[in-house]
Amino acid sequence: MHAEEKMTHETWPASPEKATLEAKNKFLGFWFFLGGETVLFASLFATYLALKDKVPTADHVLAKDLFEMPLVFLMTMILLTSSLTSVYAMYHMKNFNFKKMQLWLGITVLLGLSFLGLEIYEFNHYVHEFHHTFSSSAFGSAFYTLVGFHGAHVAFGLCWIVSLMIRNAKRGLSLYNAPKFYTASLYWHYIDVVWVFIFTVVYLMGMVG
Amino acid sequence: MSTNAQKKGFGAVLWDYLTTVDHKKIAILYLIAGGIFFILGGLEAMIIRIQLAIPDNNFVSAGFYNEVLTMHGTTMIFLAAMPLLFAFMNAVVPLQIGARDVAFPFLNSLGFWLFFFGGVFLNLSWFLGGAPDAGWTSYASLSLASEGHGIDFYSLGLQISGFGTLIAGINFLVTIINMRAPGMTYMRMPLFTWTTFVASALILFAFPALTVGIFFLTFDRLFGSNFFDPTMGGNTVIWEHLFWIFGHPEVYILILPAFGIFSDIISTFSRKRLFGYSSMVFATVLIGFLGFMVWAHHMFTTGLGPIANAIFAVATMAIAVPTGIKIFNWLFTMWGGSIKFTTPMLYAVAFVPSFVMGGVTGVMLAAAPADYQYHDSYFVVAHFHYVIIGGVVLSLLAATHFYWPKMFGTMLNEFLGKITFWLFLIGFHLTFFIQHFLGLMGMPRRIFTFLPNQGLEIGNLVSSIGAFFMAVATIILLINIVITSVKNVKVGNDPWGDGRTLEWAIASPPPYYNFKQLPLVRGLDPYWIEKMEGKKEMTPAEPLGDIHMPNGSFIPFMISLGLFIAAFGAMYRLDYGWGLPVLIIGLVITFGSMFVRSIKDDHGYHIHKEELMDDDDNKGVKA
Amino acid sequence: MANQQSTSGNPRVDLEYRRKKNVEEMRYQVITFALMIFLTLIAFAAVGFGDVSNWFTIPFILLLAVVQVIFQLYYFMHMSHKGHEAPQLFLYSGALVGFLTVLAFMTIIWW
Amino acid sequence: MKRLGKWGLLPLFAAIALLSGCGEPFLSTLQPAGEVAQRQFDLMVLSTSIMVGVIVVVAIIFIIVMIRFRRKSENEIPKQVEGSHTLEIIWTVIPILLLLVLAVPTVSATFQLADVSPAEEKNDEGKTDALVVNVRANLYWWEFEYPNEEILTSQDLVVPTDEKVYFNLIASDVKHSFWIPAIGGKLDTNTDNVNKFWLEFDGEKADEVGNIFYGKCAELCGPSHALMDFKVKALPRAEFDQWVASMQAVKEPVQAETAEAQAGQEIFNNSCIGCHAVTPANTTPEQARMGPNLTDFGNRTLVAGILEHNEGNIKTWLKDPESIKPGNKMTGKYNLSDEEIDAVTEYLMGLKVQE
Ligand code: HEA
Ligand code: HEA
Ligand code: HEC
Ligand code: CUA
Ligand SMILES: [Cu+2]
Repeated sequence: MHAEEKMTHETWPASPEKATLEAKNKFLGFWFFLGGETVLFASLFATYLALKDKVPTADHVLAKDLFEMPLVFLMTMILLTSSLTSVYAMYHMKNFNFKKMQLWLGITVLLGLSFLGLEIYEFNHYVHEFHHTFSSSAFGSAFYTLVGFHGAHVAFGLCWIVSLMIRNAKRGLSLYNAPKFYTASLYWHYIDVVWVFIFTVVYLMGMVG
Repeated sequence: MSTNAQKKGFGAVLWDYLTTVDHKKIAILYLIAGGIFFILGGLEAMIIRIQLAIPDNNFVSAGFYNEVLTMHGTTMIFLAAMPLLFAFMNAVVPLQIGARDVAFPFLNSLGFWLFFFGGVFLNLSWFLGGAPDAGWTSYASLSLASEGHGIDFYSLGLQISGFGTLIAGINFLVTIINMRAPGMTYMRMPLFTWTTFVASALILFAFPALTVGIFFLTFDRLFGSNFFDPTMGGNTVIWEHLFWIFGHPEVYILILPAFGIFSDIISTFSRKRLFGYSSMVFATVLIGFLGFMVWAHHMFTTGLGPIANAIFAVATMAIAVPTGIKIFNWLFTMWGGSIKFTTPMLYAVAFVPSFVMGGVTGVMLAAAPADYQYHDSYFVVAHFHYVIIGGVVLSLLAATHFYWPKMFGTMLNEFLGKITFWLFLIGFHLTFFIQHFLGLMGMPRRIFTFLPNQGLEIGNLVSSIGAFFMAVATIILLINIVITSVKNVKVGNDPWGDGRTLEWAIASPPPYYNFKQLPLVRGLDPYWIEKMEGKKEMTPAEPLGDIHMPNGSFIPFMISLGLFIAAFGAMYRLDYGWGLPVLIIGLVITFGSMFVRSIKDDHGYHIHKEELMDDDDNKGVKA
Repeated sequence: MANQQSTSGNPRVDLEYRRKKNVEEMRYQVITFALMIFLTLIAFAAVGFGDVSNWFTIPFILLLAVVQVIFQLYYFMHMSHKGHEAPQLFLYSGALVGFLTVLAFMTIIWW
Repeated sequence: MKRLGKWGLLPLFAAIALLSGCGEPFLSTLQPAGEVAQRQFDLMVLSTSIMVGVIVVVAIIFIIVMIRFRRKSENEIPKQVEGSHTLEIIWTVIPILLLLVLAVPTVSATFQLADVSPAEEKNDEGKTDALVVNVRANLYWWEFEYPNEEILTSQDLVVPTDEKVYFNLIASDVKHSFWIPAIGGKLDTNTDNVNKFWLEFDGEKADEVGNIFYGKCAELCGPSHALMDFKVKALPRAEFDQWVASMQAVKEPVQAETAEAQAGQEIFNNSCIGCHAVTPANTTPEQARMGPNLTDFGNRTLVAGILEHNEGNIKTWLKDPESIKPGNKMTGKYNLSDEEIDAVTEYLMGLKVQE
């Protein structure tokens, strides 16, 4: 099967994300990349745990003074939902329904954006209310690095999905771009996976002390 | 796009190499760049040995010595040994598994250029205010205290080239999983392919830890974070852990491919299949696995406590078992074989006892309480040069001779090759054997000079003399290369006559599309099998058809260049106003190029059947 | 599962079959989602309302996180499908290395 | 080609050399002069013997192979052997056994050498019965504080022989590592935390080397890392107690006697006292202890850790410390004429708590 070929419902394969050799390679390579990312985030988590509440003087805020449950809960719900919406998008991709796929991807992007917005609000809040900054303590550095790395992944994921949507808006699905959509959605889920650990390890465990 | 056009002229060749995505050309790029860095690192080693030849020497100053020492270690590990291994992996592995190309030709080229620009960036430090001077391990308290921009060159340079390595690793993993020719099952893969596979997996899991560590270091120095600053709650031991979580697997990333190269050479020139093939594979995987659980043996004296030290000591010792399996399997591959002492085989043969000597001192180091004495002494220097030079460098020299005909279509001179071998080997043992004793006699490592009357004079002198032998050997190798290239006598598919694996079933150098028809693999050592049945070439596994080829691209160069520029901006941001704009411009170039890549369709092109039929096997790309 | 190429020669039948499979899979995914939300709620509740000791809460919410992530991986990221052997191997290896890192940082960096 | 095999035997000679001891006795790990070094040496001997055994086995097989299996004719095709389970098992099990032999003493010694409990047990006065020394490593000098005795000295560590001495180690600027090769393996001085271990100094061995052992910094710490040496004076307990008593007796800076020395003291009090204390009390805060304590400087074995202790060298040091120890923290912090240096030297030579 050539990647450029125009497809129909009938010719569209069951697993468009790995129908060509290039697609198979991309699929596998991307998973391996995620394996590496796991170590990357684990290192960041490990550092965060080692440096949690490590501040130079007693007047610095600690994790238990910092985090607020409602905001984190909202962010979590948004991100989890966006995971579902991107699954919907892939469902439509497999059914060769380009319009619906774009629609659900669009919703995913909106959810992602609102997550990012909340995160920016959150950081801003910490900086101005608590003087908890990247440079104020080792705790600050570790916190912003871990959560910020995740945030940067969200931002990158959004750019990626948006550019895919725009680039292919006129062209519809093909075996050339299906793997791209698929890997982008894998990436998006992976961001969600990381967030599950962030809200558990950073926020919830931070609140219990 | 004309596929067979043989371009001429220097500019055209240069452009060809700047944009190439062909694994064989990328291999040559790695070989050249890695070779240059090896000579650079070697020159730095010579400076070290000259300075230490006599006590109280002042050939170089203390500060400069630390720069030389740091750059020697960093260059050799990151910019010489690893890229040179990548050179041979690129040149050989796709052929060994009967693939058209690697899985991601574009990323392959990106990986190279990232490494290259990272390396160039690191070395520019010599001209821009001083090189890094905190050792290749760059322990945090010292690397934060170090003045000037040396350490910034280290952190940014390694970050860039580290991305390149990571990409190369993923590429090999996918290539080996997805691109094998029909019949090439996992348990029929040559050992070099297997070790490449495992080493790539180690890269995938080890480099992220380095990425994170270096990120912290960069940000502590340039962007005001406090990861390693104890007065702000930070902790320098974090750096030590992250560095060694990467660093220990790194040494296996170096040695495993070397093991693979030797496995292939030994079985080739013994004319015997590898003894205990499946246990060799198993041992490789086990070494890779255990390699992640032992990092703290570099930190026995950090004060981790007896429990941690005891656990890591025992875990470390365990690695001797799979390595021993390999050693004995090599010996028994030769046992009952028909050994021909070609230059590559000489290296392989010399490797076995040399590496065992280095390996067993490793196990001695693993005995934690004894390591309190060895640590940071010349005993450790002796250990790791024994394993690295006795293992990795010998394998690189062996592979240079072994695969030269496959990469360039012409044989290196055997006589000169043997001279290189003997000089290098004698020099190597002369230099490093005595260092064990220097260490035991109380000589710490990383000292720019030593005082007289402490019993260290003779040992150091002997060691320095040995280094000159290695330098002469290297120079003879270079002469050999020049002579050979000038003569340029072409050779056939299987110039050694004893080739066993698929790469010897194809022209030297192979045509740019590799196998015209994918070969059918019928067992371990497929080419040997066919030869034993009296055939000259492989049975094809498919009818002749169009071949899909990737387009060349200049984008990898641009992505890497952008990061290179951005690194300058990041570094000088605090000193000069132009820093920040340059940082941004660099990032724009990088991300812009990535964006172009992702929106511009690149479907490659096809070589048509007819063209292939005209193309006789000898007409490959000119190297 | 949905990834399997059906052997039936007729593309129409094949298509129907695949559609059905896809719908079925979607149902699993919605269930997964519901479960994830549920687990998240429990985790937040355990921290928000529980007067339970940390010795219980922390392992408990970590366990919930792990379960939730496994759902994500297996259903949302299709790791349950065949053809994911290599991804599984590499993801778990990464997780193992990551786990060792975290363990080390929590035990031998205590000062 | 036969020569190849001989390398295998080199370590055997090495082992012999090792057992007979080599290197200078005040510096070499091969001539242990204390319990810790002795245990480590024993472990080294054990592991070396195992390793030499391994190398010999490999070498023997290797030599046989090299001799017997060279290619005799271009046409010979050897039998293609797949492997052998028996052999595989042998060379898996035997190394495991050898490693167990090594692992057991390794683990036991690891715990034994890390046992610092006597240094944690405080008596009624809030002090320890065991002798404790707090070591503070600085770019490029060492400070030794005796918390129980409430005194402090620099560069020359003074310890009693034949008893366990407990060390608390920390660094004030960058990481260093505290190593007295003949006495026992090293421990890093971190910037983040205090590391603890113990050493024991053998009286007889100390006697043989004139009671002086050499110590080194074993972690790269900057340009003068190579020169960050120190000396250990290992004295019998009685002499050690005397030294402590005479140190404790110095409450005020000792008054210089000769006229020139008095002039020197004057200058010293103006230019140097900010960094160098000349009283041994450990009450000054750490941040204020910027240079080595000079109370007992007249009795030092070396100047700045590396130069022989004589007037000429003190003058050279004071004139241009940078030429002696690049990157040291004293360079450029004062301005003295040659005459002033002579006077200060005279004064410094007189700084002795004991004759
Ligand atoms: C290619 C690189 C390479 C390789 C392969 C190895 C292999 C090993 N290394 Fe080495 N090592 C380094 C490169 C390498 N090392 C470097 C660069 C450093 C210093 C870094 C720095 O500080 O700058 C270092 C430092 C280092 C240390 C820290 C020392 C210190 O700083 O205090 C330790 C401690 O345990 C160690 C142990 C080992 C062990 C146990 C092996 C084992 O894998 C060896 C196994 C092999 C054998 C044992 C031989 C064959 C086996 C048999 C014949 C079977 C029978 C054997 C027995 C029963 C013993 N190494
Ligand atoms: C791949 C890794 C590798 C390799 C190959 C080498 C190769 C060599 N190394 Fe080193 N080395 C390290 C990795 C390596 N090293 C590391 C990681 C460290 C630790 C650094 C640290 O502590 O931070 C180290 C440290 C180190 C030290 C300890 C320094 C100290 O602690 O103070 C010494 C001292 O003898 C040394 C020597 C040598 C020598 C003599 C060689 C020789 O084998 C080199 C041989 C090569 C040549 C001699 C080529 C020279 C070529 C020419 C001269 C030809 C010139 C011709 C033209 C220009 C046309 N190395
Ligand atoms: C900024 C602080 C500073 C000042 C001022 C200073 N020194 Fe020093 N001095 C040091 C440091 C730090 C060292 C240790 C140098 C080293 O070994 O790296 C040292 C070492 C010495 C030593 C060697 C000590 C030994 O134990 O071997 C002598 C002697 C000495 N200083 C004398 C003086 C005199 C005399 C003056 C004044 C004229 C002076 N110093 C001024 C910081 C200072
Ligand atoms: Cu202090 Cu080296
Ligand atoms: Cu290691």
